[in-house]
Amino acid sequence: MIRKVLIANRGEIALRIIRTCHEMGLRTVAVYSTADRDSLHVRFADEAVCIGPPASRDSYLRFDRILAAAEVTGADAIHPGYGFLAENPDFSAICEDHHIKFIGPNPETIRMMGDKSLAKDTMRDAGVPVVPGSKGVVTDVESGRGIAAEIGYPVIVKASAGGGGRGMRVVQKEEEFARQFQMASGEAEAAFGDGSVYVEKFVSSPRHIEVQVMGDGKGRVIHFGERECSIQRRHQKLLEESPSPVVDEQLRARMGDAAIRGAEAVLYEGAGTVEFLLDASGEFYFMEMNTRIQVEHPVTEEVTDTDLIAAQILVAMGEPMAAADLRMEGHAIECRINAENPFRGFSPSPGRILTFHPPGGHGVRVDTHVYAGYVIPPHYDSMIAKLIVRGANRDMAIHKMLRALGEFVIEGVQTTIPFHLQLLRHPDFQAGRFDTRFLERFELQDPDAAGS
Amino acid sequence: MIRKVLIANRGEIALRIIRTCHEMGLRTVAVYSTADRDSLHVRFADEAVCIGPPASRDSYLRFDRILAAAEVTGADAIHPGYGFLAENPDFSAICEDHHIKFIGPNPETIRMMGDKSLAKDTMRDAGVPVVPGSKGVVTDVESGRGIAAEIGYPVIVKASAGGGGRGMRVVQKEEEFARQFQMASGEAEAAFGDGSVYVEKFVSSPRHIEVQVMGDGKGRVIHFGERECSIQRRHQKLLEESPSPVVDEQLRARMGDAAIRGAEAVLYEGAGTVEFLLDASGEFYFMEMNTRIQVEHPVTEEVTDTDLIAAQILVAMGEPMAAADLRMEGHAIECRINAENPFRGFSPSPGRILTFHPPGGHGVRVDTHVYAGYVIPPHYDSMIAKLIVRGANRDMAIHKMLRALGEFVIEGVQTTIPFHLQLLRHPDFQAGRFDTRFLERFELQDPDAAGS
Amino acid sequence: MDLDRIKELLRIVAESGVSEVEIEDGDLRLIVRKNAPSVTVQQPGPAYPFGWPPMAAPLPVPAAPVAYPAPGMQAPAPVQEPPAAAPAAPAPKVGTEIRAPIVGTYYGAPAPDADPYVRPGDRVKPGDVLCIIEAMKLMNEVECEMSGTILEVLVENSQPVEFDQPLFVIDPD
Amino acid sequence: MDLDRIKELLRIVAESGVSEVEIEDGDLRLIVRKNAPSVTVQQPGPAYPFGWPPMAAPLPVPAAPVAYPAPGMQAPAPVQEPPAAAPAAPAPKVGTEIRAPIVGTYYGAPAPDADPYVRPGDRVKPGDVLCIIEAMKLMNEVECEMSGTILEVLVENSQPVEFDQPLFVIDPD
Repeated sequence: MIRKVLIANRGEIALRIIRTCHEMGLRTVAVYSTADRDSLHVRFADEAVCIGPPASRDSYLRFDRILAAAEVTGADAIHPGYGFLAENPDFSAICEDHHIKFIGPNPETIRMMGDKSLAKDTMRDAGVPVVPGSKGVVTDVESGRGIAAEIGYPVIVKASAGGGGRGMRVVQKEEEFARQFQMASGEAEAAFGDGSVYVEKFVSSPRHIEVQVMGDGKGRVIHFGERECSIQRRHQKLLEESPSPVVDEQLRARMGDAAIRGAEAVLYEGAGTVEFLLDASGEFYFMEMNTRIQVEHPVTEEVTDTDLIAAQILVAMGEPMAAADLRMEGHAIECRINAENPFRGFSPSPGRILTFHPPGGHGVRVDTHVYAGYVIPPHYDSMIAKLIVRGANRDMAIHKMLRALGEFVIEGVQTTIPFHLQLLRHPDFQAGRFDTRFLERFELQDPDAAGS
Repeated sequence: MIRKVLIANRGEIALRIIRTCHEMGLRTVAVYSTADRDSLHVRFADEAVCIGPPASRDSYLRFDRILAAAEVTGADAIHPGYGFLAENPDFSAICEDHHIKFIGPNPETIRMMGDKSLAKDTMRDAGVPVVPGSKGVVTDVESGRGIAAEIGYPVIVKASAGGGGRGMRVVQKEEEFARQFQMASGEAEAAFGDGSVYVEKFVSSPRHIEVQVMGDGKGRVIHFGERECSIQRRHQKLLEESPSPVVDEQLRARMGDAAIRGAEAVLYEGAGTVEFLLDASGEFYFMEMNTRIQVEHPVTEEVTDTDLIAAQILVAMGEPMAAADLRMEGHAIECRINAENPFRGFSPSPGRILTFHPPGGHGVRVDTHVYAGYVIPPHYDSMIAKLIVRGANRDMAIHKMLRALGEFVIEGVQTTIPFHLQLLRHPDFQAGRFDTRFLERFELQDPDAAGS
Repeated sequence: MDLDRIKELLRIVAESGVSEVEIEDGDLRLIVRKNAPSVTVQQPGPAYPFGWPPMAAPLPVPAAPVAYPAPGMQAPAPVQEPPAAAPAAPAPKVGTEIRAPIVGTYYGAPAPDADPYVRPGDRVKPGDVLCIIEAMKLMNEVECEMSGTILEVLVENSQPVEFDQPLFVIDPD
Repeated sequence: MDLDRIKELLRIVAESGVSEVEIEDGDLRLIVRKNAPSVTVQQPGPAYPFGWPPMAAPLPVPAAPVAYPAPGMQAPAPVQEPPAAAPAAPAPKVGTEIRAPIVGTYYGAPAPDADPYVRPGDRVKPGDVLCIIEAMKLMNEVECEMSGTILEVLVENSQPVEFDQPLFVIDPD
């Protein structure tokens, strides 16, 4: 039984978890760095423990300090949120060693899914479609070139340990292969200390569609439908929605089945996300599996009428999952409100929030840890709020989001609100015509530059 | 076709209506008194017209000024909200005369339902259960006493034109009848300029249960289930929920059928509420019909997944209502956050709001027109926000509300938040054991007086 | 620049077919933008919950709001500031404002081709008609309540006026 | 009164069976209240959406939050203010604070029956052990980094301490 949960995170997700814990009658412990003393997750937790200075490596990433905080407060479970230690197999293992329930998968699953080659092999073996490519890592140019010739150009060379676009190169033709291969490997070495790469078919005009799953750790997995996350800037998602405008009942069933097969194969426990690339012909390929709750989980909650954090905790408590049919109703959209200046290359805009007035009313949800007077620390990511709306269909959700964004007043820092307003008014967005490279073509109109 | 809607109201309901209008692509016109220049309904409307000084009788109650505002802005419909002119048959009639669509029933329906005797007769004739009592008004003590003897004591003497508890007297035995009758009639004369009263059976331990209906004006009416509104202080509702903890499927079907019968009998158009008294034995009696949207409509929206304001507008546009089965899911609660001091007899607490931080997250909705820095004018009612939550069942909704109330920060004025926190923790409330007189027995603990 | 000028500007932009207008006038900068063209979104499933029929036409995207200068929440910018305070208007002569007693349409003259009731420089006394405000098909004469000299007429013929809106500036005797 | 005293107080109240404790100390007023007894709500229908089984037990009502003084949002009251600034604590002598380098449980002595490492008035020099902080079953010795005189010991034996929490006040040479 879980009675007290330590949340090993900060910001909106820490507050999100605290809220559900309190609704479930669980006690909560917040941990925080000295830069986060005034954050709402500290204020609203039952107890709060300062664990270190602002730098994440000395606070939110320190196993020992977080576990010591759990010990002194008597917490019997740790929720890692997303980011920080959420996908660190060693942290999951050390929690196990200390008989503190890690709310998430076991270390082996995290490790396996964190290794892209191994994850792909596992999924392929479970019958999940994967992008044709090298089996495992490729260490030399020659064997890489052979594989590329086999699967046909264009191909992509990707760091095994990668993420965020680093160590990732598209090769259009054979002549370029050697040079691009070496650059990808070099970048991977520099960024991750691990130069191993793999080679696979490059999917053009792909959409990023991900399936939310939940497993009981004993081989049963259910899914909660898909999220459309193709609106990305440099691999950073900015807007997500559910359902996807291009996924129909049949495709949803196929993708859901594939996600369940993959997760069942690893006896998946807790919430996870199976990410797919969907090409223009309707074929989809496994990309990777995230073994944690995602930033964008609320859109799934809104259309499936679920509390995914509560579900995570119930699974961690060993509550059995009953069989249930997926029921998605309506359409939900999430806009990430970041303290960034969209007209200056989305450069961070930390500082003090002078005015903060969130939108409200019918179908509007705001998840945020900030308030008027809050100082956004420069040490962490720039997301300050998630604005989620739900409408009867996509069209109505778009209109509701435009209405809600128009009401959202944040003064003192620049935000991505003007970006979202323009995006939501774009005819191609409204028509659902976009892929993961849409934002590369999207031209943001700077109102301050309009007259020049 | 409606293209531009003037909202003849203020506060949260004006903003509520503006939001849905914008989501439907309709233009909006706010009207406001000079006391409401800084209100959000003025800010967020497409156009805003000042119609008079602070006193309602010189601004929000002035037909001519509101219609002139509609004329100069080219509005083709008027939404009256609740209160003010919402149930004024003459205003509905004058809108008709000026070819401006009044979003609500026609003048005859409003007039008929506004006359309690006539409303009751109409409902009785339509087969809706009514409390046994006089047919029509009773003008002299003797005939009143005769009727009372027939239906049996206790009886209640009520003003025909009444409301808010004035002109209303319970008579326990025959000896008291003459005196109480004369006092009720006198109060009615003084308060409403109309001393006519009626006499009916007094229902003890009643619950106030109301059914939300929507009619197309052509004889079709659908219902959206019930709301439990028994938590009242001096006939002022403070907390509402849907479904009622004591209404099961069968009772819901019976009450819904009765409400539909009554509304169909008057060819009801638009949103309306049929209020019933439910006694301890499960019998229910028609009380009155409100021919407008209610303050507490969001709890119905949350459990039936509807936008009732949008539905009102669609009906007003002549869109046909399709047949649909009622589907209620989960449980919703609304707390009215008033600028009142619950520890000083709920005395009004107008003034400047210094800090305003509404709760957010999963299942939480806030409808409000205020913000940090807003000055609550002393001229109007004291409600400053509605906090609505939805949970999978009543227990979870209560916990969610406790969590949300605990996060709600309002500084500068006193509010009803401490009252709601205590109410929601009360064992009888949690068990659903209450009637309309529950708050008379409820003992509020003043924390400032705890140590004295 | 007062609200009514902004309204007028909006109407002109709406009718013009032009998609964007920007005006700079002293310190004030006003940008008016019309909608991006609305697109029909192909969407399966019910258009309206609880058994409502699909909408006949796709919902238009709401118009971009007018960019009023700096609408802070703490101290909201007065949207209907009298023109005297707006930087775009010429500084008015010192005097007393005569404000609209009702909402309606302003007429400065008894008939379209007639001379105006008053012009700047005119002497007025109590009881003199200053203008007409039409509301609900009724012509309401606005009478002067003091003696003095009209310094300025602040509104234009057939312009809508709201309650308390300044109409004239008068230099009282 | 610092956070840790509040924590301790909370623990004591929780274990005591008492439902409410109120403490006044100078300007500070602290009220700790335990739950109203939780009641089983009879509720038809699913207890958890998406096919989850009903909860085994009714959810307890969360405890009333501790009444920290005046938690304004604009400038949140520092909940973990060092005791030096709290009105309840006696005004400390001027000096330098030595703060906890890690989270854990504080021990002022090497063993339960041993003398404390330092007492107020003791002279210390760099390298002297001041206390032990236990974290994850490891005893971490906290060494002094300066020479001086201990003025005050701010925490009690086996009390949890957090990062940056003041442990001692020292008067450096």
